[in-house]
Amino acid sequence: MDIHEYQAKELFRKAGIPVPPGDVARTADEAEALARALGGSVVVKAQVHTGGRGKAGGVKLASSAEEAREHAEAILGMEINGLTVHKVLVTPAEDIASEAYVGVLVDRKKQSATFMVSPEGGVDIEQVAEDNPDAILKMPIDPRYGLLPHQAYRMSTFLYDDPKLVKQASKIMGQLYRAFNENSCSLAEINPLIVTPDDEVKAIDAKVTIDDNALPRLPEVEAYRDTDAEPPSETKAREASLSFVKLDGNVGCCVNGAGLAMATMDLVKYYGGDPANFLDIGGSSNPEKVIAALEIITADPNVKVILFNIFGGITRCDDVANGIVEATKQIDIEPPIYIRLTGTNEDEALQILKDAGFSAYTSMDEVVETAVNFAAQA
Amino acid sequence: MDIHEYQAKELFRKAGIPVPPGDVARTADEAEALARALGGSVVVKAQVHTGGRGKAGGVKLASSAEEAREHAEAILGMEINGLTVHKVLVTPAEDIASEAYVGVLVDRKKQSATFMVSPEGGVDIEQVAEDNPDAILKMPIDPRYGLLPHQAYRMSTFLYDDPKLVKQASKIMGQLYRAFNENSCSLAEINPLIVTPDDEVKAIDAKVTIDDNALPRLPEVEAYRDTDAEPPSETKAREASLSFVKLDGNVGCCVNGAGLAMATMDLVKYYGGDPANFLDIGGSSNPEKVIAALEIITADPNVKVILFNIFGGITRCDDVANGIVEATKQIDIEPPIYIRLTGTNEDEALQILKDAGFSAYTSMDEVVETAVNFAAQA
Amino acid sequence: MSIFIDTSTRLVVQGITGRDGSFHTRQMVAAGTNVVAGVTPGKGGQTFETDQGGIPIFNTMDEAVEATQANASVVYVPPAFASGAIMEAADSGVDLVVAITEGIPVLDMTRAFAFTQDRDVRLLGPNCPGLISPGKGKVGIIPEQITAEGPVGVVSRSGTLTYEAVHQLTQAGIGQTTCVGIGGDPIIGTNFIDCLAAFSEDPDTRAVVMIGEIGGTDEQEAAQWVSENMEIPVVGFIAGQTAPPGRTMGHAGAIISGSSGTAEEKIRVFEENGIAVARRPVDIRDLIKEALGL
Amino acid sequence: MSIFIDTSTRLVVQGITGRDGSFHTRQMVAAGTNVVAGVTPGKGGQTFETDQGGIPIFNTMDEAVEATQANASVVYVPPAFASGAIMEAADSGVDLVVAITEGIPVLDMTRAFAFTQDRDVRLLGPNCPGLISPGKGKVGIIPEQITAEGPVGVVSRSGTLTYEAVHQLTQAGIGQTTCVGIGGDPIIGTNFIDCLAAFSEDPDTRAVVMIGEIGGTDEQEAAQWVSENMEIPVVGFIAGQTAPPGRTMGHAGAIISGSSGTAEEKIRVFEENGIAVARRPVDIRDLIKEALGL
Repeated sequence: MDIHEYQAKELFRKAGIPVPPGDVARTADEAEALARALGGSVVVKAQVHTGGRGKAGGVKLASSAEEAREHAEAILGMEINGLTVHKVLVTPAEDIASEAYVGVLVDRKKQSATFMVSPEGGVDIEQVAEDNPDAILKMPIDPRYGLLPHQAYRMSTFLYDDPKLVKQASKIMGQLYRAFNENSCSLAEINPLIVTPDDEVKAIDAKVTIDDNALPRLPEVEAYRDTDAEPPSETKAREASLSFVKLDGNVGCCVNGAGLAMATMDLVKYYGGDPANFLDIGGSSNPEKVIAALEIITADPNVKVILFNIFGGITRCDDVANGIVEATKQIDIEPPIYIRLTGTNEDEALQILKDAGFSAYTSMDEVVETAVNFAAQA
Repeated sequence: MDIHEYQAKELFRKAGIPVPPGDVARTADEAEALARALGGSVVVKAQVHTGGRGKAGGVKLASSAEEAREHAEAILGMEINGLTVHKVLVTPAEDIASEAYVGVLVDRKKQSATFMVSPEGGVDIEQVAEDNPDAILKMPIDPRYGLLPHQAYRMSTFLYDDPKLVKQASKIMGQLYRAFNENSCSLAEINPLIVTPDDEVKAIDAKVTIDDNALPRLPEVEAYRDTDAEPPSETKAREASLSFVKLDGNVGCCVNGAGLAMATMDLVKYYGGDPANFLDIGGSSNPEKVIAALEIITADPNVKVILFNIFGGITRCDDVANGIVEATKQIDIEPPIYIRLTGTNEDEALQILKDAGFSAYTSMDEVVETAVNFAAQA
Repeated sequence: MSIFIDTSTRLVVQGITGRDGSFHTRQMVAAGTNVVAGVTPGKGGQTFETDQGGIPIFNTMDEAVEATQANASVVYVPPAFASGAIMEAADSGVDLVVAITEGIPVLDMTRAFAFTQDRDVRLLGPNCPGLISPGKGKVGIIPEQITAEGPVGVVSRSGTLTYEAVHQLTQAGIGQTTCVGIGGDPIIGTNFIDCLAAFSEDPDTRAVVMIGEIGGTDEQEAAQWVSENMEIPVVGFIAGQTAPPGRTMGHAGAIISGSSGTAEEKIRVFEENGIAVARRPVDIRDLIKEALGL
Repeated sequence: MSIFIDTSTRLVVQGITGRDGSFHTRQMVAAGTNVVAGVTPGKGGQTFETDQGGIPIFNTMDEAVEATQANASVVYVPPAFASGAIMEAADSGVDLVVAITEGIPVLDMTRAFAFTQDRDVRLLGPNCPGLISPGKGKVGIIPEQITAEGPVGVVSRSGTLTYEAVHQLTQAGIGQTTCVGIGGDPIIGTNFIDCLAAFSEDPDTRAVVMIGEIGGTDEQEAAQWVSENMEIPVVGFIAGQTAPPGRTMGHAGAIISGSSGTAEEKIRVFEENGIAVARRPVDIRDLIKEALGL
């Protein structure tokens, strides 16, 4: 789960990391009041779960509370990468002597949390990795020992020469690692970590992604969830325990298993079609999940055809068939449904579908090709 | 550093361990007020750094506030194992269905923290270890992983059969391990861990020893130090960074190095004498430390003779000699001082002592035998 | 022959009385697996009934292993307790731990995996379908009826996609030595190379199917390993050619970050290293036929 | 010959610019030790001057080892940073870390010791005087002038008591292969048995002095190991016969808990296992003379 910059900063503050003050506003009035309370120049920053806010005009410097109000007015309601801005963060503008990057993420290759630090901060770290890989130091952290003092020191000296800055940065890395662990993050980054003209090291922007699997044990972090910040279809999918990603095509896909779901989308493309979504109904599906899946798919006006591809293992084909029949009773489904079912309780499923007037395929290629052809003609 | 039961319970409460309420009283009035506030029967418990409080009459059950007052009057000022009681803990009397023992300590053999648990609680665990070793389960904790759930479960099922109790005990063990670690304990024990008739698991007595080496980073725990609870000579020794233990003999010993200090005491005994103390002036001694050492030794009226045994390595013999000379100027030292010095700057030291009218030995046996003989005649 | 499990495998089911654990225990027994014990804390002393007889239940792995000389375990316990169950198993003396559980917090797994490595215990998974050696037994949830004994090793990050591929092989009369699902999480115990190395040493495995997906670089490293070490042919497939970057596709590990981990890149590296890549699942079957000279 | 260090030892001093580090670096250099580098964070690039020339200072152990191919380190840094320094050393590729620092929190040491074990690095100490191989060099703080080359190995939990024993041996014309102080803390890296085993394999060591003290059971285990494994004679001494139970005698590890760890018990176990026990420090010399047939 992505959380907003202002929420990430709250977690960082709790861990002791020096983060400038500031608060979030939902209206231009609130933004003006916050700017007035802070005094001096402020930055108004769109709070949306996407990068490139600056380029999109979602981050603005204001030298007065009135100007902050104007910027907030412009930014609130703005769309950035398809996401509407509902909140802005108002925070003091800082004088910056230098900018660095400090992040921790789970590194699959090292099978551990890994720090990445670079003296080239304030820019996209992926870009630095491509243009100047030597400007990045990676430091895998042994989960049995955590961040060790000499590791923090080595990273800090990679960023700074001045022992005063090294000391501050080492401390911040320890605090960042603590925040990363205690909040079960998959990513926690400070970009930029700035040095002020007075030689203070501070976190100016914060990005945190929480491991979804850990949310059940982190109710305080779960409370950060902002359903305004995600498309309603994804909220609904999450609540139904479906794994769903919206795409731009017109072939709605409903599959069991993530790998098979991706392979089905790929096959749609192979036959010249365009998938409207990724949707994995998961292993132990029940009819209710199928109904929720159909509701989500049919809510997308682009969808011209619905394609089921079910390989019954744990998933019972008859459950899926019952779900389809039930859904067609409960909701009005316009696009035609093409169904492929094979595996556990396949025969029962085919009978259920037949009784309800559906036919079904047993070959994946056949059903995908047929569905794609229909969509092309529709 | 030993801390009092009521302080240990405070640490346990912070870690979430269920500990009955209660507070500490310094006067009978306070004890009565506490008992009244708690209501019902209470236990009045002497707060001293020694075991065997119960046997010594330092723990009393009171069924009314007035009775609590009487007990507090009797206990406050009492001497238990040579230590005067300055405080009592007043805590509710609990109904007890069963008593167990749960402790964590640093196990030298396993080179790690180790749990010891026993269903035979409320008694001296050393005694259980001797009489019925099978009633104790030891569980070493890998410092890289901490207490693992299956370890807590195994210990809890060693104590209890009922899954409800097992669950509570497992949780308490996790909390105890956290308290042990966060407070850098060398010992943290709950004895007894009781089960109430309502199947609640609670810590009724608490004993905690803090690793002295960790105190500099634990100011809140350091603040628990109760200098009233230790002999003034030990307070003075600690403040002068001397390692000192009071004994019952009449030969005052001043040695550099713990091993040599013990060997010197042993040699005193070998020659028929009785050491008055263990005293290690440490490695990098300076004259001030020697003065403090002499003040502590001479404060003991039993001391008939003072014996120096210095093997100069890091310790410079001339520093020690200067200290002795300086001390004799500053304080009135009655017992004669026998000095053995060898090693670093030995010649300078001998000259300093000679100039001040002292003679010195270079053999350890010779000086000890001479000092012991003097003490025997004195 | 087979890899990781065979007829000497003596399996403990951790979480045997749970919904998934009880269902799949019966399936595993039916597939010929020697399930010697179950573990459910608090239910020690009870018996789990199956068509082939009762299986004793213990409170702890230690007790189960001591009583039954088990040498492998499979974990069906809920995610909050699963990493603890993995460590308990690794501490009990078994050589293989297969973790089926989905949804284990990733940082918990970094510790649990280190713990298994400290003890030289093989961990498969988590969030994986387990493995099956047709005719010898299975550990996990792969449906037995879609498999058959034969000369092909299958290793995959996916569940149902593997079933699809295996099913097509079986229908075409091509059986398997072992089918292994390594799981789709960012931190997994056994990876592609571990399986490929095991297949290389199995005299009965004459060709291998490797099914990958977007995210990470495991497939690329495996491909390089194949070209440097493997003598038998490998056929590949990569799912997620149409996946958008930056979005997690069901599996926590299936995410394209920046330019790395795309299907295009993986397919290219496969081909550079001599691995024939199937464009569609159905092509896997045909490429394997070719590789086996059928 | 000698144990743990010899003329091929290339030493880094961690905390070389501190009060203890700088003093003892000069002493070690004077004793013939090849001190190749120092480490003090923030002072990298400076030089530490000695009578034998300058020693380069680095910010980190990694840099020091890379620049000088050092294979050993000695830790003089303050207690709050010492366990970190030990782990830094173990991570840098040296084979031996000698920790002189006194006062390191015990739980810090449990982690640091595990860390050195994970990397197969020998840790000596902490809170120990280090070791000296007369004529070859020393690592730590044992005064060189009280030692002499010869056939006796010395291992001890104590500092000055060891000096006393070694001094008396030297005065009697009996030199040493290596004198090792293992330290008096509850958690130490190298124990008696490690040293006894090394002495057993050293062809030049013809007898060993083992000096123990109250607390714990290390001496008892070592005595049993001696009777089962050692061919050369071992002479023992135990300090603390007059120590009261339950009180720490200077060393954190020197405490009699209950009935275990008393001097009486240790002396009894020594004698049961064929180790002649000196009653007074001066008797050590005589027993060794006897053991060597002098």
